[in-house]
Amino acid sequence: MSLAPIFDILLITALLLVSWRLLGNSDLFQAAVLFISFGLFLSLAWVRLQAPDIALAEAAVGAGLTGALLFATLKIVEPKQGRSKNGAQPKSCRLDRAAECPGRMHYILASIFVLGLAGLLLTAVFSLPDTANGLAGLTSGFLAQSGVEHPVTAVLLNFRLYDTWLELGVLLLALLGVLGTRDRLGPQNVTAAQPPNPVLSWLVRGLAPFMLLATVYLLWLGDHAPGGAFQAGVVLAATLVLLWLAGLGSVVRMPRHAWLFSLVAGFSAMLVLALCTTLAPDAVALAYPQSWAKALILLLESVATISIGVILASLTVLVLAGEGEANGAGAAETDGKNGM
Amino acid sequence: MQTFYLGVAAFLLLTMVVGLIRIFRGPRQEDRLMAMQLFGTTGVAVLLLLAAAFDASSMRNAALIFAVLAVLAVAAYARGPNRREKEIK
Amino acid sequence: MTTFHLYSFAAMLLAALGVYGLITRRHLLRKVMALNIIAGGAFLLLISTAYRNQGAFPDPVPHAMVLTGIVVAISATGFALALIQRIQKQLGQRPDQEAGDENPDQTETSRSGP
Amino acid sequence: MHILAVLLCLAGAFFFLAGTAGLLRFPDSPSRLHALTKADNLGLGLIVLALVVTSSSLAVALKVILVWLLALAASTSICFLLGQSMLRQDQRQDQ
Repeated sequence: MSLAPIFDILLITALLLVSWRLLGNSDLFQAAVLFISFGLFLSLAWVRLQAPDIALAEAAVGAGLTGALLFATLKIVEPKQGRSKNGAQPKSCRLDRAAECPGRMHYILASIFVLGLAGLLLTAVFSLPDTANGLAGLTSGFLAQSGVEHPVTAVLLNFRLYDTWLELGVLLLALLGVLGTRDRLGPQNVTAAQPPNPVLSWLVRGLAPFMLLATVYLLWLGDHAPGGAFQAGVVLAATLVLLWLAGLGSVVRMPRHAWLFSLVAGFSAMLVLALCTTLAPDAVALAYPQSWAKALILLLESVATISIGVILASLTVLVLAGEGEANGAGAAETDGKNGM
Repeated sequence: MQTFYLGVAAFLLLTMVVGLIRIFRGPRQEDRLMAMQLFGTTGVAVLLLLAAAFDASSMRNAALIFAVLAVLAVAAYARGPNRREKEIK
Repeated sequence: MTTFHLYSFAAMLLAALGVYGLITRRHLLRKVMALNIIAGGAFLLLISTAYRNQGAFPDPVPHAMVLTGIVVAISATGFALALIQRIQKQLGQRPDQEAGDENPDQTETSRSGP
Repeated sequence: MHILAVLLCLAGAFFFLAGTAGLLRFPDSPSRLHALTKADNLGLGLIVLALVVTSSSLAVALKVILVWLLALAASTSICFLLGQSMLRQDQRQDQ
């Protein structure tokens, strides 16, 4: 296996080169494309480091959702970019606005700070021992009691369930934040600005069943192999966004009650579980009885998948639709707009 | 055979690194997206090869998702001008 | 130099590069990307430690943390981008405003790294 | 069996190399798009074939083929979308 270091060095070169150019060059569109490539190289790194769970999630997030979010925002924030045939001319700091440019001092100070930081991190990284066991031993010791066979799922849905629970809360908060920047209360009736491309609709019509199947498959895999609620949820979100882009039914056509229900389902399911486990005699919060573990985990995972998928899809669709349509098709929705 | 697969994967990774030049140079936005699309396909090939080398079937699932979801970014790009853009013009 | 050291070294460089970008780049979109690069560095460090801590399987706890981290990062990015769109709207239709809507980043790549 | 897989793999790698070379060397965007669509689909196809030949089970072989088919459909549509977007911009600029 003497080829592995070559692979590693190439991968690391690619990661560093991409992030360098991403922050350094002047064309924002190029930066967006590089950012997607960054996600791609990262997921190769996850595979190399034997973290297939993360590679699955990164494949959907890095290659799909992030790219869509960035391109949509670029279209709104920099509408003139990409218009010209030869690409946007890079703009440097103009002389008449020199005061606005970060001065040389700014760069020198930043460099000193970052070099110091890098030095500290370097000593920290190289003082780490070559071998350690971490929590791998502990996890494998208790794996039999967790109700599932896949260690990552056991950690997420059993040993550190509160992490997963609060993480769903963070997702909900992010969606609330996005809704706060919009004059609407949900993604209902947000339409794609242009009539959808027929080829895209045709493709998505073909792909969507596969993707939904993949969602269920990943969810089912979760208890014995890499897969589970997060990966399935992210794939579901990407599928829903793709459906919206193709002008087919998606989160925008969900009935409002169903939409709200699927948003909070994951979080509240775990809340109910927390309440039940706390109120039961001689029980620890969020520690469920071993005999029920497998069924409970499967139930929680299914609910969490739907929540993650719908929250992320709504968030992405809202960002993709931009501000422009607040007075358009969704006008009826804006009656009770939140006071800003 | 494992070493061979790993070698081919490393070679494909090398072509990706070289292909980055097209993203740097452009000049058109579509050129950059084309390079990205080539990266996506090459990435799928690398994932499949690594899955064979490490004998890990979950990597094939990652390759599957990779193959399909590359469409998402390009579809978002090709969505056509939106309302705000027309206003500015 | 083990695989663990190689990747954690790269993770460290990525994080430092991201911090530098976060400080010196002025465009908000690029700041968001810089934040994501920092996150990528942190994830890479965690996963390389997981790769080191191998028993029967790589340490699953960092894996679980990064998995939640990726999903949190994408939702935070979505929120940040929505905020940027809002800032753009608030600044009005004048495309020559200072904050979010122009791109006064430096052209020289020579200055863009530690 | 192994020799066949090795040959297929090498051929696939060659097509990826050709695709990258075309992407870098061809003078204009449409011809680059043309080169790309051929090269990457063929390259992936050959590598998939090599993996099918050496695969341990039928399920693995079928999954690898499924990946190839999905990648084929996706990349064809991506190339169509990109070509259309280029055409639209050119027309807008000619006006």
